[in-house]
Amino acid sequence: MKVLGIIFSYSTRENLRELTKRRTLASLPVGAKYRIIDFPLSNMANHGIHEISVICRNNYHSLIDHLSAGKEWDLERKRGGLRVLTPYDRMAGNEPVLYRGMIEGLANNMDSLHRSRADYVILSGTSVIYNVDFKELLRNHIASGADITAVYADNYNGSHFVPNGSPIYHLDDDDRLADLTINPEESEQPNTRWGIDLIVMRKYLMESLVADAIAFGRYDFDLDILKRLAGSLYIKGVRYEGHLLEISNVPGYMKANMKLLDSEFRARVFRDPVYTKHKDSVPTRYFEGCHIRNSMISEGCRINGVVENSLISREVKIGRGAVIRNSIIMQNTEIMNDVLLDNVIIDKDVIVREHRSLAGHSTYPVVVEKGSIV
Amino acid sequence: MKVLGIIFSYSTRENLRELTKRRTLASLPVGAKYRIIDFPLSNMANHGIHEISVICRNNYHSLIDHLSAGKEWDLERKRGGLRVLTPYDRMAGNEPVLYRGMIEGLANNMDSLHRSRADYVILSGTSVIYNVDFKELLRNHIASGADITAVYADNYNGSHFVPNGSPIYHLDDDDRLADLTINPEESEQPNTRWGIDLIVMRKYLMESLVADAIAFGRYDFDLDILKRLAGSLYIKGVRYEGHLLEISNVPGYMKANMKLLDSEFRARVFRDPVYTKHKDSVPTRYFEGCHIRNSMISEGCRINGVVENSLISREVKIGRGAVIRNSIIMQNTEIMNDVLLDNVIIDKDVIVREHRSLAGHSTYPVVVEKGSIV
Amino acid sequence: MFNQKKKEIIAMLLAGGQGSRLGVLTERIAKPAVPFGGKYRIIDFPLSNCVNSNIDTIGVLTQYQPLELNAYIGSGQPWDLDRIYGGAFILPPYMDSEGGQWYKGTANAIYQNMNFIDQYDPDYVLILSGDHVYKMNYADMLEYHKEKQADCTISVLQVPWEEASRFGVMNADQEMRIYEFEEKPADPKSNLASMGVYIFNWKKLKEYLIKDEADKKSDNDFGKNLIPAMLQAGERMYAYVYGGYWKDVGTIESLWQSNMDTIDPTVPLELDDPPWRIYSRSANKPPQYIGEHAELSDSGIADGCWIDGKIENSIIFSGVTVEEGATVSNSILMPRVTIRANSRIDYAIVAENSEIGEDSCIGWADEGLIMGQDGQITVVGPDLTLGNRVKVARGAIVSTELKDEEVVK
Amino acid sequence: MFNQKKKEIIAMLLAGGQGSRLGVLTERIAKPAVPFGGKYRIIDFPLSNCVNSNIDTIGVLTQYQPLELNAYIGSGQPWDLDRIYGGAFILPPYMDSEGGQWYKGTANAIYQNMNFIDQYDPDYVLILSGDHVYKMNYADMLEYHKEKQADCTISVLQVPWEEASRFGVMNADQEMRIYEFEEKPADPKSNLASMGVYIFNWKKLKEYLIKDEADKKSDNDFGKNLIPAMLQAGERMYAYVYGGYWKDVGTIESLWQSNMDTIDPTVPLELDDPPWRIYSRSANKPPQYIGEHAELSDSGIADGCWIDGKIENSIIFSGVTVEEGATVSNSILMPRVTIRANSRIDYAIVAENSEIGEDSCIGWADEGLIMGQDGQITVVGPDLTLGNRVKVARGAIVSTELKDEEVVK
Repeated sequence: MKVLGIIFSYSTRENLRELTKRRTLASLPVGAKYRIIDFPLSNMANHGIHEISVICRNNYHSLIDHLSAGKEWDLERKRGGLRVLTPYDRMAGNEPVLYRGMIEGLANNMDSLHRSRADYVILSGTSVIYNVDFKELLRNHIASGADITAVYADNYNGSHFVPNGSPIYHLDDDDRLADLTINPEESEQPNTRWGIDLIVMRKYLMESLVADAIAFGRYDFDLDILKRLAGSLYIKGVRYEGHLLEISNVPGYMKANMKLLDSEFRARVFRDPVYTKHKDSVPTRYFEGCHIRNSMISEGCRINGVVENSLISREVKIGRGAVIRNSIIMQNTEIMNDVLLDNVIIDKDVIVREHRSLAGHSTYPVVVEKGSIV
Repeated sequence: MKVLGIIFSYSTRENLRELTKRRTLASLPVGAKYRIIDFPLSNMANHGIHEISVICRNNYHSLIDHLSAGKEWDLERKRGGLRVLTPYDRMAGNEPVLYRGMIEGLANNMDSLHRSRADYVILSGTSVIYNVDFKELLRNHIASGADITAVYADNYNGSHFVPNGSPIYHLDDDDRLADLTINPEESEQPNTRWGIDLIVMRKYLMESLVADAIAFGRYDFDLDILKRLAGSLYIKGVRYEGHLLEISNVPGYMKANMKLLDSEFRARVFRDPVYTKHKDSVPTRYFEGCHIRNSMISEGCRINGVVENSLISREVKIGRGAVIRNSIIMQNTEIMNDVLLDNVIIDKDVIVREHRSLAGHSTYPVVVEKGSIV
Repeated sequence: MFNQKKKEIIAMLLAGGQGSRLGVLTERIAKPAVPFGGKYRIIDFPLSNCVNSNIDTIGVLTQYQPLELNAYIGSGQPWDLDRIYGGAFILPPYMDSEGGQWYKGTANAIYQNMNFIDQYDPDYVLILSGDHVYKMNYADMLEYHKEKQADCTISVLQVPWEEASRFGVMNADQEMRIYEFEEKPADPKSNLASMGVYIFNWKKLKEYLIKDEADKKSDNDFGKNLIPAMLQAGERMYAYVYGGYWKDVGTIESLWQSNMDTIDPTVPLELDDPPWRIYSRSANKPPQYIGEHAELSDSGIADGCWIDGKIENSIIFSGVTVEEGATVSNSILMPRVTIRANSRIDYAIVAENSEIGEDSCIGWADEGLIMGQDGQITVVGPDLTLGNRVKVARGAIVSTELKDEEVVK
Repeated sequence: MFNQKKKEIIAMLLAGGQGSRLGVLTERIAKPAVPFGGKYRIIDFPLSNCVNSNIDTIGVLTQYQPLELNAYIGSGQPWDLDRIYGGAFILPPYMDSEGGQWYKGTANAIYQNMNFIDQYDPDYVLILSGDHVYKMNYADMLEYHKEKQADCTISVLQVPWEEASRFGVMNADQEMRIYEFEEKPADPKSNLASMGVYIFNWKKLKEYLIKDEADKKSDNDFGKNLIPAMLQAGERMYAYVYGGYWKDVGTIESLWQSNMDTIDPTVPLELDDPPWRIYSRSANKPPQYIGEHAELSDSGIADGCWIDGKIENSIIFSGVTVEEGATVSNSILMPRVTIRANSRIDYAIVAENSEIGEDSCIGWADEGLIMGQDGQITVVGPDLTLGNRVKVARGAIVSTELKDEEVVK
């Protein structure tokens, strides 16, 4: 049974401030070494999905650079493999048109998707990181006889948090979708089933649903396909049981990264290998006087100072006397001597000069834009 | 001496009608098997330039698919290699902005170009196919002490034809550029030196020239850099001695392809290997009753009919009784029984049904759009 | 070693054979590297069968003249076998702390590479040979193997009864369980001939490999020793009947015939078969050019050729030149062969890089005999230059250069 | 073979050595595959030196336990050696129509692969060894070789006079032309020790390889036979003085020392050197996690580690676990080693996949002696499980599993 994975590199509901100003959500660094797209790509590749299309909308420059031909995910293949689908020119009169939802992204790339010989498609967003056994998901989909399987969570790593803008699934007693509403604001809502942007169906069904929707100017997958057709199609809700990371705003991004410091949680996330682009960094050097506690640190760093409850990406330098707490430092950044950082997110290629001090709060972390000098 | 090759995948002066409606010039099929970009890429790779950036403007979907990571050109490398540079979002108010000239294409990608450790850059367009010894070109550039070397032709495979829109170089007795004008119309002009979009200079000079030009809103490399600075910089004109193919309109495209049927000319074009994307086609099958004369034919075809003075791409089927003369048939097209074609360009994935007949003229070939059914 | 993960099945491809009956064609290359079908080599068939059957881990056992074969396989990329975990691996003989030994027989070659196999912890091992031309879905055979709960499944071909005595014959009951194996029996009891394609349960095979190795009298060969030993011990061994095209290209005649089969529409060896592509390493040549004087019929021609002569019922590999007035019929021209003007090539194989001068005749026959009718094929070895007006008789083998007007009978 | 094109220089890397003085560390792998420096293997140094010196074609001659080494090199991609024309090639011993032979000596190994070299028609051949740790620009050496119009250039190191008698010593005139070579001379005339890095004019080398092979008394070794023969014949042979870090990691002590050198800022073996990167095949592990109780100083730690103990002046390879209360000092923990709670490791090398139980002591010394002061290194072999409360004395070699409370002296 051949499956085509389709990953949307963008989200229409994210607000990540400076972090996605010059990059699409899928190429946002996460977990001290990875980019978000590494997780769905590796997850698919680990479960035998070797034909994957990544649909790009805008700002995909860094994503193309990161993915290249997909060698690191073992997706550089002659048969199937990775395809990065950039938009054709889309202009309405004089205005550039960005895809408004998943449907437009699919419609714009239908030529390429059509060429695939897959029987089924699995659609995935990028704002939720999960780890699914796709083989079992597909088996269940086929066994259930459903037209569409839509995966939901009702338990976000133990809490009842529901992200803003998520589709809320209202299921009948047979787990069949009866209605769908959009969550108006981020909040704790016990027993609410929210979709994690993970959909399974036959490829030809997707092709005809997209063609129909586009003919009527409809573009939102949740409202214009799932909700509208809940009555006429058998759309089955399937509960996701594993761990989740949800990234659609800056505090959520911080929380998701910090969650990885939990060793038990981390072990589950990395149970199967997560692939990313190689760098030929040296082992990280720890010097006399450094003090590290409860942190994730990548290779190529040179660390002299104090690091606590933080994630440090590759090739970061931390000077003597520097103290970094509850922070995320991205690749190739230099923190000079005696700097103090608390609840800060520092993007790539930043220099923080001696004795500078930055502090945010977990509900509003300070973000330092890529390439800045502080 | 490290060199960065920069290839512009688009041309601002082409008019190729349906042929470039959905693809950028660089991915236009040519020579029964290749796409235009194969020639500059192979030419560079064959002469030791292993770091190449391809600047895309729009409709680069098929180009990304064709190039992927550059494996076929031996440019999938950790150190250097191929980079395909797609535009960042560029909007002026509500309007999408396409690069107006080479300068804007360079400026939009300056981050990436800046990271290269090359000492020199070689800029190349795609509307002229040439075969240059880049090592020698660079040696001459350095030896001459010129700031910029600009390569011109004054003899287009033996004729004095000058393409419409070409920059005409006016050189002084020391081959130094004195002035530059734009050729107003395609015509025979003896002793006219026209630039073939092939420029050599130090990388830092390019970076500062581009930064200056952009600051003043200038975008045309020929007029805003070469012409404007002819007095203050030493811009040396170097004559190109080899064979040329110039592709900026449909009759020119036809002529360039037909030129490859000349065995002596073809031998020069393919003296060094020209790489392209592999297909696993079988050897071409010729059946009883076929009759082939003076044609270039790629693998994977099944040929029953008559083919004369034509170029037939991969996986083309030609039925019994079909007669194809002076035509270009692109990949995966099917010509059914008893079809008559003369002076026709048939794009990919076309079906021409039994007994149809199409005829153009060499000055106005008929073009059949990709995917049509005739 | 990197990313330990289990594979259900891996393939071991025996590619070490010298193929001495192919004479000059295998003097400098192993038999699986012999060019075939206009743009392939023989090993492309088992390799492509594997990837098309979703087997992505293949150990290629080489020993004889492996340089060209190893370079041809390279990273495995042309067959989509450049996998991070798995892919194509060349397995030459090697030394360990007790010294080294060459592969003594087919079973010993696998025995020496048990560590390689164990890395993937496979349930099943598929044993293949590198010198057969066929298209076969090993996944179907594996299904059958599992259904039968077999310890070993042997792929067999129903051959004409009169030919059965030339093969290793499997005698099986109604359930296709094998109860006897006879190598080239004078009086065959069955017409099920072994194709040399085996699926074993890896645990069982390992056990017998170790036993076989301990037996100093054994030739360490699957057919001669290991299969009979398993039969004798009463293991569950089943025959799997394969119904498609299969040819052992072990002789000049069978190599020629099998090549011709690729352009014969009545033979079920269609290479133009997108769901079951045969992959190969491409020669990267420009398209073929067909000149003013060419006449072509019933032939397959690869890229990079320059054809201005007459080609009839022939296979022309890449980079071949055939000049005006030359005629090539019923022949195979391997890569980069040149046929000068007005020469005639009939029922011949001309090996890589050789050049035939003007006005020559390869496959020349006495008057009164129609060329090639008695099935004899003329062979010109690789890298040879033959002069003008040379005559080489039908069935002759040319392995040295020939001067102008030389005659070989 | 595909795309014939000349190369000015290609490298031949002798990677067949057993490295018997490394004991348990090279029982199942060849010496060039021994892990080094926290994420490398020894062979990464000559391979990276080649690509950094713009040499993109390397024949790797393997013979002893090549499985892991071959898989490690694979397509050559981690070193940017997956080239269409050129790249990294594994060259094992093979059979031709006259039978096969193992590599008898270093010169014979090259002799048997002359066809491989001739494919690239090189002017120069660089001969390298797979068991030295150093960063060297071979392009500079080639420049020197051309300037001197040499037939052979030998890279030499100035060693302290008192150590010269342990090396092969080159006696050269003022122009650095070598007039004599002495293997481990009792009374050295020079302190220029051969590093085993040679550039030859290929034509000249080929000539001497053929002569050497014909000499039945020869050991077919570069140092013992070929170099002396060339000197005797008066060929132009020059010494090229290399001034950087170089270490033959042939013994446990030198392997330990050379590893420690990578984290000693006073030793010129900086690995964090972007213009001269040492490339390696990545283990693809998540970032290292440093727990609540860790104390780290003067150490290098690779990805995939889980560290909750104390690490001091040590090299920790990827995937290592060090539990709370454990102390690792002056030691090398190879990939995927586990050190359980409250154990102490001092002046030790623990090889891949081994596990040390709780409350154990590796590198234990008699009272009154400070651990490791006499330069003795304790070694725990690969894939071993040692129990709790085990004691292994300083300098001991552990090659079998140990039960709880066992003591090894």
